[in-house]
Amino acid sequence: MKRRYRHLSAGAVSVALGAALWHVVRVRPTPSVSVASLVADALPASGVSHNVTAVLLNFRSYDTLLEVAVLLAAAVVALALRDEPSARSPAHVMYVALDAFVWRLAPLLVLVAAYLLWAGSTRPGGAFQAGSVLAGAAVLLRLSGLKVTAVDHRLASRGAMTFGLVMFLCVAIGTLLAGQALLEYPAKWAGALILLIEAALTISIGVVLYSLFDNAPQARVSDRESERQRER
Amino acid sequence: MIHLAFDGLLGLVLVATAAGAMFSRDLFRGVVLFVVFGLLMALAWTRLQAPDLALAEAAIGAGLTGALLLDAIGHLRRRRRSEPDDSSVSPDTSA
Amino acid sequence: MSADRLYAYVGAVLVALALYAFLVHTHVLRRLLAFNVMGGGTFLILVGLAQDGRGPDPVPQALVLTGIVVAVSATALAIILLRRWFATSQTTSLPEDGSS
Amino acid sequence: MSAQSLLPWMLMVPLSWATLMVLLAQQRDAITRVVNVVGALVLVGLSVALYAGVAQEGLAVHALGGWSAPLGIALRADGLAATLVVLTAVVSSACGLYAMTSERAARTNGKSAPRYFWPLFWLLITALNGIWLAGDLFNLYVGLELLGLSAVGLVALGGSEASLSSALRYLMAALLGSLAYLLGVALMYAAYGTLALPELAELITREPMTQLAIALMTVGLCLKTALFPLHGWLPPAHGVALTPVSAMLSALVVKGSFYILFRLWFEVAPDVVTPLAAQGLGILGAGAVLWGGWQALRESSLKMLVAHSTVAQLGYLFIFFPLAVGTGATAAALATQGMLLHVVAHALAKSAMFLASGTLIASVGRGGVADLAGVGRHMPMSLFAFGLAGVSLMGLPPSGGFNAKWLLLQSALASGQWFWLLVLLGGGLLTAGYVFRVFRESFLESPDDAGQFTKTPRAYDLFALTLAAMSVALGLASRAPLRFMTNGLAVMAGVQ
Amino acid sequence: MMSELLVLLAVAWPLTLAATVALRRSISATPAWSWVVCLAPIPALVAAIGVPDAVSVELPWLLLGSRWEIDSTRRALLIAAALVWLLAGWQMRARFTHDTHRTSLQIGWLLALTGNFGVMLVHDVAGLYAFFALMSFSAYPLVVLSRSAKALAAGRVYLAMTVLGEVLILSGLLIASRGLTSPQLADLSITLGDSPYAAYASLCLWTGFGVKTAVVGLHMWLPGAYTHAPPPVSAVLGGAMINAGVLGLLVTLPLGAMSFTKLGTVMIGAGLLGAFGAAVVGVTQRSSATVLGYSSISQMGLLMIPLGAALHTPSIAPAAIAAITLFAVHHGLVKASFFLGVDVARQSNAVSRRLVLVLLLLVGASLAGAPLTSGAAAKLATKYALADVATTWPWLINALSLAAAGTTVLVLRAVWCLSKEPTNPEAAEAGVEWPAGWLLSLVLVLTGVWWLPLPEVARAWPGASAGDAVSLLWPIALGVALAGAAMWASTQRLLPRWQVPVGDVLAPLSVLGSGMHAMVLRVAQIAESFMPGGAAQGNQPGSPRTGVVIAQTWRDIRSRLRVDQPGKADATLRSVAPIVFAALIIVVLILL
Amino acid sequence: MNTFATGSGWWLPLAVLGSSLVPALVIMLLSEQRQRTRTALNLSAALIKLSLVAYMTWSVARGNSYELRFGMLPGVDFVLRADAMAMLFAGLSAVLWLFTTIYAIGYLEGSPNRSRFFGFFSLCVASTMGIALAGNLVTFLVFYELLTLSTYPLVVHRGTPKALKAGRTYLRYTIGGGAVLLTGVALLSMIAGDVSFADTGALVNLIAQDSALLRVAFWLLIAGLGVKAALVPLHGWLPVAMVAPAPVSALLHAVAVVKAGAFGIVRVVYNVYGVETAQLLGLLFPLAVLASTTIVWGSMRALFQTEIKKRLAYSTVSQVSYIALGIALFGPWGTIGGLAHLLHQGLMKITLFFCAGNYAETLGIHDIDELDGAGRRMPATSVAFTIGAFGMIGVPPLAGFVSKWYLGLGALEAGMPWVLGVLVLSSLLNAAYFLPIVHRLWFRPQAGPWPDERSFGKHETSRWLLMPAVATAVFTVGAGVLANLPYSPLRWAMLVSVRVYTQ
Repeated sequence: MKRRYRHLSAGAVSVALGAALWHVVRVRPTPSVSVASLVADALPASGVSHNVTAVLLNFRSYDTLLEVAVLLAAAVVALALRDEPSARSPAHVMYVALDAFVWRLAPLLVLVAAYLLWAGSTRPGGAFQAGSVLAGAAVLLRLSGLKVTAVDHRLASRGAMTFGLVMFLCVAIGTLLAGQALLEYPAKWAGALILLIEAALTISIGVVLYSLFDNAPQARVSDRESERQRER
Repeated sequence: MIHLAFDGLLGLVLVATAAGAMFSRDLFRGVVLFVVFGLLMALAWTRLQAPDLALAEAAIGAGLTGALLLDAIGHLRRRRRSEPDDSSVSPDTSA
Repeated sequence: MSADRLYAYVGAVLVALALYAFLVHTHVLRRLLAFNVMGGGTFLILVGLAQDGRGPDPVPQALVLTGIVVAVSATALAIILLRRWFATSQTTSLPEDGSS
Repeated sequence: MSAQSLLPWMLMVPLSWATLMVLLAQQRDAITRVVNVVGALVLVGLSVALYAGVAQEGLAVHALGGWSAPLGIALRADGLAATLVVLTAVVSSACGLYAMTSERAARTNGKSAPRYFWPLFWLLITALNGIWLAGDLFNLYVGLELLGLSAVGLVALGGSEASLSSALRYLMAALLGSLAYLLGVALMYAAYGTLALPELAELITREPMTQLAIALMTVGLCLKTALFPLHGWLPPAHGVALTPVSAMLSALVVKGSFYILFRLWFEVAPDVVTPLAAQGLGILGAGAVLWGGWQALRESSLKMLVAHSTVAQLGYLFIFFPLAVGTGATAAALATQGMLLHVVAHALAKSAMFLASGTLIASVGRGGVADLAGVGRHMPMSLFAFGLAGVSLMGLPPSGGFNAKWLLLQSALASGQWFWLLVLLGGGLLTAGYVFRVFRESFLESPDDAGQFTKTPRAYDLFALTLAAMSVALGLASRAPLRFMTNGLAVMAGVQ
Repeated sequence: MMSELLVLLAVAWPLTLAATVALRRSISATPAWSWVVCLAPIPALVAAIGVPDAVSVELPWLLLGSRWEIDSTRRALLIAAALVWLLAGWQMRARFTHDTHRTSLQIGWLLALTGNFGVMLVHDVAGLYAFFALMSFSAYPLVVLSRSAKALAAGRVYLAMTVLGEVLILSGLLIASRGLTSPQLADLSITLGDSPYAAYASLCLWTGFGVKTAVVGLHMWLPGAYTHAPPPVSAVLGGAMINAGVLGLLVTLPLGAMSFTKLGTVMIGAGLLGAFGAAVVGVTQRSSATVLGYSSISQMGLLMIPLGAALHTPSIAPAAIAAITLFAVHHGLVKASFFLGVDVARQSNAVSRRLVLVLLLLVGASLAGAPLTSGAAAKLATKYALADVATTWPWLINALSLAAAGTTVLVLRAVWCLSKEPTNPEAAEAGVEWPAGWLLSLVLVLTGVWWLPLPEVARAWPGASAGDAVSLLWPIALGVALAGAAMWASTQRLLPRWQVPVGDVLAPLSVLGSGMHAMVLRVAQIAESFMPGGAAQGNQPGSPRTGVVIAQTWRDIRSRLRVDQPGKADATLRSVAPIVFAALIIVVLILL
Repeated sequence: MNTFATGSGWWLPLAVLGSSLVPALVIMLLSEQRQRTRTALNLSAALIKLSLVAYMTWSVARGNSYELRFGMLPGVDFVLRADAMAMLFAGLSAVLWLFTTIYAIGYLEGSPNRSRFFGFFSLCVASTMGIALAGNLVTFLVFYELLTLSTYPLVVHRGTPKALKAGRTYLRYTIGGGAVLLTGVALLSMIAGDVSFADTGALVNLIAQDSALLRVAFWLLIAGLGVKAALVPLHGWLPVAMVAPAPVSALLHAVAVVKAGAFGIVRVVYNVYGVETAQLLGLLFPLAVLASTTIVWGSMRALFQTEIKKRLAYSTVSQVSYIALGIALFGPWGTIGGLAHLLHQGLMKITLFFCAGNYAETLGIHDIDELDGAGRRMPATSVAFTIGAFGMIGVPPLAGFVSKWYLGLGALEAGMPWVLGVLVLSSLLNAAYFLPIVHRLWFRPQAGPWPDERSFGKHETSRWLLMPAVATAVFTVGAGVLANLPYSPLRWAMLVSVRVYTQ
């Protein structure tokens, strides 16, 4: 009874939302302001030639900064909830068959990541894509049972996780100290600074995304044994 | 025109995979469908002339999220006792 | 109808569908799936509607990129919490308390 | 430094400290402590400087990256934002110092304190300041997410099983809320092609898309503000978290989303929102006041009681809407003043109350209200702080809470909406009910005497008392802060 | 200066003595101190005799502003009062030293005395009221000196009626002072003149002071109090304090200023009723003190007649005032002497008792108004004063004469009872102390009328006609005859041995009041059950439902109307309740 | 409107407030063992306050007034002002506080939680002072509520379930009343703005347009104030609150709480509405009826109580309404009576409570029928009690008589002679419930051993306990006997009454 009620009300809400969205998509007004053209106008001064990257790391770099902070928040929580070493089960082997494939794929992925990072300033690609590819490579390695360095409480891990943010902050504070607005790059240095930030971010994003995977809590050994007994 | 047909088809498939991902009885299948959904989204982004998003979606949305979910599923499924199905109503977020 | 608007429609459908899923499911992973689908739908609406009839717009694309990263962070965080929670409670749904 | 150039520092400082704290996480206690204290001092100092600057110069705008909106993002600080920045600095400093004290106490008792508390703590402040100062809808979204994730993380740090489920529940709500908000942002961008608040405010017109966008954002933000009946996630989250975290969550975090809602309704889209919708929000607020109060009255755990109280107190904030939308200029102005004062007073009082509750629980060793018997004799100061905070929450004079309620009452009278008067008064009575319930238990002289109470650091009481005293002192001098806060708000335009 | 000091000292001296006892209780046991207490009225006496009329002491800081002064009426009454106090004190000396409750006795004595003198000195409203209250309340310890159950019961009634009297006086004074800017008594009748409430004020004042002067209907306290108090106390009650009431009436009622025909008539009626009724009830009594008490009621009834007449016909006021003063002084001295005699008799052995009885008959003769006594002077003065109203009530003077027959019977009855009363064995064995006080009082009673500073009419005797003498004598003769007949009848057992309960109307009132008490209690309970938080505060555990309470109430009242049995509730309260009830009725009557 | 009023001596009201506020905070921080410090602090604070108040009273009598004003809320000022009316109450509180403090020091000797007790005790007095000196309704409300809060810990001080239950009842009433009062004040503020107390009222101009609302506001205010003033049917908390320690009862009944309510009614009628406005609006007559009902009802209930303190409590219910009654009697005499009674009742009732406390502390007596013969054992206490009781009955020359006298005159002047009947009835009832106690004290033999006797050597009880009782008894006598001296309560009430009528 209650369940049906729940489904009904959820359905009603969803249908209403869907219909409303459908309606407004249908009757959408045309905006008077076009930021796209503003971006196009300002692109030359941004230090990069790819507009999305320009928006991400120059025009709206503040968003990106906060976004990196969001990522860091998740990573920190993951780290905080990481199992104690004693409670961690050894890396489990699930997809053994992938092993050989992955072993060859991983270096390739690193290369792809480097390319993406570098390409970001002129064409599609950038720190996020590159970082996630990096992380993906690490995850693949991990899934295939290979030992990848754990992203744990060591300073190195934490350093790697925060590296991008530190860089970003350094640039940001540097601009402030230089008497500019926040993240207002000097015209000459804009491209270089963006690349610097992106490079650092790539590493950090890769590490962080991987850490989110790596730090997911594992079953406790004792739990698992009791589980087995229960299954029998 | 052909583009629009393709777009329409892609839209339909997107909706279908999404529905499958969310409503399939088997969670594992749902996650796999979600990965497919992510890849189709990447395709959609290219159709929307957003290659950056396509890349990101493929790598993050489909790849990483998929991996996370799959790992979690493996973890949970191995440990699952009696999965409380949806009949146990939990109001959680009060939504 | 432009492709952009079409994808916006798709987004609307996805959002509605995902909302329903989010509301009716109690399994946290299913909810996360719904969340991600909803996110996808939202992004489609954002980009689709913004670009509809005006060509590619880097701003919404950048926004979506940020959104994707945020979504993955949130998803990862949720999964971590879920796994921790599961380790102690052995359930994948949230407990019912009398408070709501 | 001028206010304008101070603005980015309000973000850079906490963010830097967050990063620093990640790096310092495994360091010795003393270093962490020194760094944190310095951080708190810097933060408070800068906040006050910003306040002074805004007071002197008026609205401060900082175009980030040198790109002015709508291309870039701007940070904006008017009186309200500056006040909230100071509030954040003060409350979070007190909570931080409390946390530091409790960490130290835990260490000396051989227990471990939660790791990675400090990065999340500073990230939370970053997010809060980001929200107060934001001038861009999407930026607000990112801020909301940062706020939500770091808050969820802090809740999860509680370490207990309940803290995990509460965190998860909180996260689910936060995600849904953010998505609803984001959907609204998407529609707004689609409709107006810009995300900058001032531009939007000028462009905005009443049409379906805008209305849907506002509705979606409102729903999302209400969910995040735990408006009844979407409040289910709040009590467990605020109830089980670490004491200073609970304090910050109840005092500041829920206000973040409410702040956005306020800006949205009264700065961005005053012509889009309807009195009917406002009445709806008001009714839900009334529901929150009564239901939250009732739940608090029945609650058996002390911190949960305080958490339910937050639900109820947030309800007052929503009663503001029907008083300010569609009513006369005077009523709206009064309501705005009342609401803003309530935001501040509640933040101070609730954080004090949580800190005091935490101290009491630490002393008793158990968290039940009924376990407090006899604590009155051993923890008079904590109880006093609790009481002072309670005064403000109950809306008894002299306190910020009273002044807020007074203004809301006046507004209800001025707009002829008697119904809200009853809610305001009824809510006050319920509050008195649960606050004094705690006192009743505490004053009970238990026959089995002493010994069972743990000694707690005296500094605990200092922080709680300071916050509570500020909340009460606000009652004696709220005219100046109010004038400052409301200066330049659109809703006040008819009056000032 | 000296005079002023004396006036103050008349009051201040006994007050100081009272304070001394209160602070140093040990002093009360010393014999020397008993002399000091006994002689406390001396300053007042000296002042009354020595201070000239014109002396006035202004004390603006006292109360609402006070003025003390002695005029002719006051002088007469003050002298009589001081003498009575002095002689009674003399008689009390042994008790002062040896009584178990000597401290409260001494304090009560001194304070009552203070109040009594104060009443006779002050000229302002608040002062009068204050001293009157002081006197009335302070007499309570004297009444209950023996602490016997009966004395305590009588004390309760006394107290309750005193309170009633106080509030009536307060109401009367308030109404009379309406709009009054000066607190002086002399101005009272002036403001009263244009007051719409003048009659109410007078009624209140009459009934208020009437409690003290035992106006019929308000007299129920008197017989009991006189009976159970030690006789010297009864002497001051009936000889001195009663006159404070008389003075109160004289100075507060607008005598001579206004005419209240209705009220005057009522007063005369009440006076006659008291005079004869008390005689009838009195003869059925068995204790000499009770009989004397009824005699006082009777005498005061007589006194009400000229008072009522003066209110009725303002023109006779001066003569009436003089007559009343004389009457009061006479009655005070005689009654005091009688009571002192009773005291002496009770402590005497059989032989000396006969002598005492004979002497008391002499006193009784004065009371009955035998020629050449003060009683005769008083009665004649009254008759002269009433001469002018004889046209309205031609029978009034005869009625007055007839009343003397009743008095005679009462006197004889009192002496008879006294002769039958058992002697106090211890006292009798010890032999009575030389009853100097009483003997002096005898002298005073028999000769005082010739030399005391009394109103001029007192000296009218030598010029009185033979008719007057006859009119004085026949009632006495009638009384003696009646008494003889009654005695004969009683020896033949022709008369029922029936006694009106002491305090007559008190008994039925008590039963009624007890019922009222129960009802009030229940009503209160019912009402409380409707009050918010009522259940939390009631005495009884739980708050019964209204219907149940009402049913209980009815049962309760019925059972109480049948038997007045002491319940669990505070006994004191219960016995006060009937009086409260009586008071309520009176108040309601007044307000109507 | 915004800044500090800088008239000379603006700091005086603040100093009066501070003289108990600061000690309150300091005492609360003192450790339990620092008894000497605490006592010294308490007494010196009381004396400082007394001298400050005395100076101000003297100065106010000469026509000065002190005011402190600053903006508290938009449209609302925080105003402390020492006018004649304020000094009436402030003077009472200052005098009685001294005695109560002394008494409390003796009473609580050796009991736990003294720091808390004295802390809140001082806070309570600070609130009372605030109530006295409040210069407008909102400021009044501030301190009125503060009083509720600071008395609660005192009521539940003993920490027994019974005390806590009483505390709960107390709160239910007072917080509820506070809410109603708040509504009233808010409503009035909406009609009339920030209403400062003025000698002859502030609302006369509004009668024409807003009379209905003004009436509603008036009754809301009275209902809110009536809770503390224990007007029937809002009096239920008072007898229950008797579980508190004796000095607290004394404070509740004589100085702080009930007086705050009564004083509030005074302020509302005279200084907010203005007595003539109130009369025009027809508000006084119902108020008189209400007060009369309370007077009779309280006395009736007192009659049936068997516990000393409960009887006294109901007596308070009755007696405090004399104040309201006096106010409701239009005309200067009624005003004088009511205001004088504000002071007189305080003196008398505090004496009675001190004595009740003495009996309880020295002999363990709580019930009336245990009092038999206590007069011999504790003569000084009993004399004080007797004086208090007779004063309450209204027997001259004690204080109660003076107020009753003026009330009676006022009733006649106001054309309400039935009030005289109420006074008479009440006096009778007062006598009926007080005289039996007095009788038991003095005229009954001791029935058996005292329930719980403590010995104090050759003294009847501790000097700390005895001294205040005797002192207030002396004041009770003095206020009556010397009623006509300058600075007597009566004369001060006259001074005030001159100012509240326009002609």
